[in-house]
Amino acid sequence: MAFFDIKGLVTPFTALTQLGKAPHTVTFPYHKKETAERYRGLHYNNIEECIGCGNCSTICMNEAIDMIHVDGVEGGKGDSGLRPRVDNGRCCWCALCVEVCPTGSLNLTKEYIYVTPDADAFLWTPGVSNPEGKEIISFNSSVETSLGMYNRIPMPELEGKERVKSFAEVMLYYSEEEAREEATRCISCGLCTEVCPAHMHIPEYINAIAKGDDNEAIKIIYDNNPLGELCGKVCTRRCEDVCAMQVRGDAVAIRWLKEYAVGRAETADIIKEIVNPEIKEPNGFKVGIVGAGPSGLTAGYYLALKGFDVTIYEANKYAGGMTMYGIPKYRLPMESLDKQIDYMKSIGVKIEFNTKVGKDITFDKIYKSHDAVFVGVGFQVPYKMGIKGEEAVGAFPAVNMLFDVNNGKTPDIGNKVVVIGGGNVAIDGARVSRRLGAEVTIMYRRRVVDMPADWEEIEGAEHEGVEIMPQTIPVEIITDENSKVKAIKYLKAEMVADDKGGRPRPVPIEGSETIMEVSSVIGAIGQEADYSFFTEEALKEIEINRGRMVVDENMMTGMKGVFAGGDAVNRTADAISAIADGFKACKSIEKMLVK
Amino acid sequence: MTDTILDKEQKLVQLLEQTFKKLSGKVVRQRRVTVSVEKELVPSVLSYAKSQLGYIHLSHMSCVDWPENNNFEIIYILWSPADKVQLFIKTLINRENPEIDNVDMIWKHANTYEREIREMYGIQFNGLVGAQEFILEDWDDMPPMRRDFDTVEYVDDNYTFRPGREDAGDVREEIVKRSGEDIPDFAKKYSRD
Amino acid sequence: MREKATTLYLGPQHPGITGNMMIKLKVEGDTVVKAETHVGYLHRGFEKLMERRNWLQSFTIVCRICVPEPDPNELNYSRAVEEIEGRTVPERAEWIRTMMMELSRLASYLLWFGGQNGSSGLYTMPQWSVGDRDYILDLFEELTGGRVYHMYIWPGGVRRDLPDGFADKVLQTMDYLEKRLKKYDDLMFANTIFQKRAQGIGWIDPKKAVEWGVVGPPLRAAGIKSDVRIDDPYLIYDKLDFEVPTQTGSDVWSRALIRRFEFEQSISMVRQCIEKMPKGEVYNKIPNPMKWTIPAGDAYVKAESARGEFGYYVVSDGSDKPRRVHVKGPAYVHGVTLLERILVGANIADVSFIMNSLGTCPPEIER
Amino acid sequence: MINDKNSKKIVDIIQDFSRRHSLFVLAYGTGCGAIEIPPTMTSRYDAERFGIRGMATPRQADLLLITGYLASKTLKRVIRAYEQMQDPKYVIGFGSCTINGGMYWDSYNTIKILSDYIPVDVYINGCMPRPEAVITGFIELQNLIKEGKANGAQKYKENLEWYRENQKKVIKDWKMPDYNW
Repeated sequence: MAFFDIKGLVTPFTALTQLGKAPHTVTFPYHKKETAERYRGLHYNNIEECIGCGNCSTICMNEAIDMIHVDGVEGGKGDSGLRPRVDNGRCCWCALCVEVCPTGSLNLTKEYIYVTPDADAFLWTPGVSNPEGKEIISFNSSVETSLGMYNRIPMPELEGKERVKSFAEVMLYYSEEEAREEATRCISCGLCTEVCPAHMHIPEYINAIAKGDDNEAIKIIYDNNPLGELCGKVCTRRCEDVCAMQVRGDAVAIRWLKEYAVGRAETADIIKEIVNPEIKEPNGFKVGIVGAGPSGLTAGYYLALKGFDVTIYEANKYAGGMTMYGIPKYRLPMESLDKQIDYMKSIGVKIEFNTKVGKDITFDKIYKSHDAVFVGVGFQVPYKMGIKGEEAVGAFPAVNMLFDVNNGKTPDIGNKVVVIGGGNVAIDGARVSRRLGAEVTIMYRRRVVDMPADWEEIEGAEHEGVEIMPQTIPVEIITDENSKVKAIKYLKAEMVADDKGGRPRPVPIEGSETIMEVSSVIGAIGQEADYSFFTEEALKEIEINRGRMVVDENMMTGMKGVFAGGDAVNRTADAISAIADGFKACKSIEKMLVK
Repeated sequence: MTDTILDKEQKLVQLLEQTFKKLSGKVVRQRRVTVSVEKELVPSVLSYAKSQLGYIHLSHMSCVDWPENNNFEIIYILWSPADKVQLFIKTLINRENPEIDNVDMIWKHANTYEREIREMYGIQFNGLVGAQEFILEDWDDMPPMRRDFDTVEYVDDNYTFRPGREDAGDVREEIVKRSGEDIPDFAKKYSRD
Repeated sequence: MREKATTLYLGPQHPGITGNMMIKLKVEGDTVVKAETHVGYLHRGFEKLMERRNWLQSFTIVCRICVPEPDPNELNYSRAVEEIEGRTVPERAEWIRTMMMELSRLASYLLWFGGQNGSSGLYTMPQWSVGDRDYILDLFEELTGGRVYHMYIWPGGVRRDLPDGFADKVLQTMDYLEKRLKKYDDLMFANTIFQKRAQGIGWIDPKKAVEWGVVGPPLRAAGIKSDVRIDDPYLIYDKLDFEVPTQTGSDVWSRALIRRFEFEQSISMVRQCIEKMPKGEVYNKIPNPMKWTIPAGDAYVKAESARGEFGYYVVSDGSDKPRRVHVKGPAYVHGVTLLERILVGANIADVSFIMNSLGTCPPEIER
Repeated sequence: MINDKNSKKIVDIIQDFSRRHSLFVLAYGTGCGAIEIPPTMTSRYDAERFGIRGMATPRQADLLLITGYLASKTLKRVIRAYEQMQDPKYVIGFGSCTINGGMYWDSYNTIKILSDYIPVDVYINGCMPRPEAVITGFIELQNLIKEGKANGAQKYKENLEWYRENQKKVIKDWKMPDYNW
């Protein structure tokens, strides 16, 4: 081998051949070598895209990232108003913060030189300290590469064809495994709790589910919502609209996880055993509640826990209010509600059924015999459609039909139904009609995207074969000689941008009149409350503004000791707001009477 | 995995169990066998494995602290170049007065491991030669690798951090402040830390 | 007449010492009669820190354990976690990992060439080899986003796929390095001065080598064909065509030759990886890292780093954080007991030379 | 010596010029950052262009690079080395760890704020800093020397008590002379 040669003394001198060659030196700072496309340099955060979820701060094991207030960032729904600040005296440029950023606003840039004699200058607010960083973003994350779990675990549900055959529940709900996996997706930022009217402890119970502590999850849910299962099935879940994951993917299925958790407790006894609430000694105060809807039940439950003597007066045979009578059973089965109400009874809530205030008992009597009264009457009286022929046989409001169907009756709707409206009630009416065997068309004035109903509901309706006719304005119901509905006349509409910047409004297209033969017309354009049960003296003190009772910040009406909540007070008209009202009223009543 | 593939692993377990009465072993997977022995037996099992079974290479030696069971687990990982099997020999020693026999006459480099474990866990190796101080210098606290040694507490006591970061907020607290939510104590352990 | 023994402290601040450690020498004349290594100057308590970090957070810290060669750390940690959890890795990721490992071996050898010659006074060699190593670091930067700390191999696969045109750049660099290797031969391996300097010193008794825990190039230089890549194949090494060179000298010179021949093998392996790499996914996504738990269990995984068997012993107790991560670097056995042994009888001037030949890397001794 | 103001200034200018173009770095790799020093010093980035090169002993070195974290055991040796260095002497803190603990912020064995123990003239941020950043740091130091602001050593002498107190908090067994210039 050449290695042991005498040549060995000569060959090293071949290094001299390098003499004439140009050096490969990077002559920094005169010439800068471009850094790589995915170089991990200083942070850049797009302040507008960032929602302040703080996930970057959580993943950082160096505790280099603080969430701070930044000038010009206010925060609001789905935005905590905080922005990350990196302590470069801690950062190790591992870019895990980039990998877990749910919005993709946090990135690393190609810039890396940060030299100064001042050690306190290493606090770096990405995006504020380096607005120019936007141009030199290098290490970023996409939905594919990010560690965020952007895809929701699909919810098993019945086939559209199967569904219309019966009132069986459509959603089959998560299995344990699916729920655990879905719960794992949550990054526990808590942005959702702000928009939840009841401010439920969402990250906490989801985390409990993820860890397999279902009972703890149930306990956390019952902390400020005694109707967890109801919410799990029919909540309008505004929380999911602001979920950090929905910025780039699907929101965490908060509602279904809640339904999973509370669904573990199969009977009222089990709920009681798990929640094991602390029931205080009776304090001698009596509270009367008008209406066993969500707000009344909630107020009743928490008041009972605090030792009040609670009686709820309910006009109908069952408790639950609109959730009992206005929501079809394929969404909220009777047993589920019964279970929750049985549980409430078991901790001492008394409910007087078939007792309509104003008829069976006067409001005055309730007011006088109780220390405080909570009014949670809700909206039951449907609005009139205000079109010709509305009084015809076969034209009726959706809530009435839902009430009948939920009471076990089968209304005669014929084989071709038109539902007017675009809210959840309209969809319910349509899907119930489908189950009764009719062809269904929904007429809505605006576009499908404008429909206030949940997208899942709309999708569900479409799967079941409901036809949706957007931008359609009904003008007249045509009747036959027996004043029975025969056809409906409607106009097509076009959307015109609103000058004042509001949402576009529909304007009828002239000459687009069409007539469609139908057997029934179901109106679902909203409801209002019935205040006839109030005595005149009460009405003098209780202010009613545009159909709603006016309450102060303690949920108290103008009449001392009379509190109100639910649909008859707030504008959002959903179960969770009613529950929140009930909870709040309970606290106020306690404050007024006990403290 | 069929049984034939695990032949040599099972044979090893059998052989060891026959030789040492108080030894239980199991085949974890292909090429990996774990046996548990009492600490008195460790030197004899190790030298038997080395001289008779061909496990001539000590890959690793480690210690795990299990305060909930009040013991330390010492692990010897042997490797046989002929069999190509990893043999884990595990033994438990009491946490109160931890001591175990030194094995550095079987493998010289066990000395390094034992000095480290002695320093980091406070386990005495009977007959171990070597300076008491190995990695740490003038250490006056509990051996740092024990689970009950809290490094953050130690850092807070002995070092300072640069000021200027006190204005940091917490997202959950910020939201709670704005919404007026009241998180019960039993739920707090599920909050993000 | 017997000369009086003097105590000589070599390090921790000494230009010839690789890394920050100290050797307390007892010398008679300029012959070492007793050596005692003192480590701990770089102890950061990684294993304690990892008990506080969750499974993903720990991944960013492991590469800091050995600075000249961070990739085996990332690989071993990831493989240990995968083994306990039972997570599979896409095939393409396995190929990319193998390529990373071989590139890192090349970078490490280049640094070693520089260090070995730097400690013997041949200063041209570090200028060349460390300068050339930078081209590999450029590749790393392109692929991972970092020059030194790549944080690229993580549980479940690798972080990103190869960027466009990366394969060509790798092949170009390999061609360049192959060309340069000839120059290194001229300057270093064929250099009579280096040969004379390296032959016969730092001798390890081949009969005792296994018992002393010797691994990697020093063990192969002692004539024992031992390499984790063939003994316990991991990644896709069983699909690659390569040889494990052995020597019989068991001295510094043999160790240098082993590295030189392995350098060629690694170049060829990187080329094979580029050629045969299948298409497909590179990452089997882990769940939300903050809620990621690993079932209880333990695993010892090992990989052949540029300096020998690199082992990770990882224990999970079923929670979201590791119970115990214990790292065994090759320098852990080489740098303490072995070094103390083979320095006896050496010349003072050869101490750092011998130390270098074992690839002593203090940060992985004390972690 | 020369008392005339103008000529003193010229001497200073010449002195500073020589100082900043012959920064000899003490070859002491105290932490991970040491791995980017060889590339900086060798052919690819070639810091010798700026008169920067390694020096074997503290007594001949002008510049102490603290390349990252310092274990408390190393701190003792670093102080020793720093105090042995002859004036003028400068310190560069290298990487996050020297500023606020870096990724070892919760480690029981590393110091968190380097400037509590020895004065630091320039910080280079990064984990670890690239050779370009290292060179930028050197240039920054040269500028500071030019402006006369690199007076860490002066500060150390003036506030020795304070530094000692901090040092002794970490170094439990202080077996060193009180000051070894």
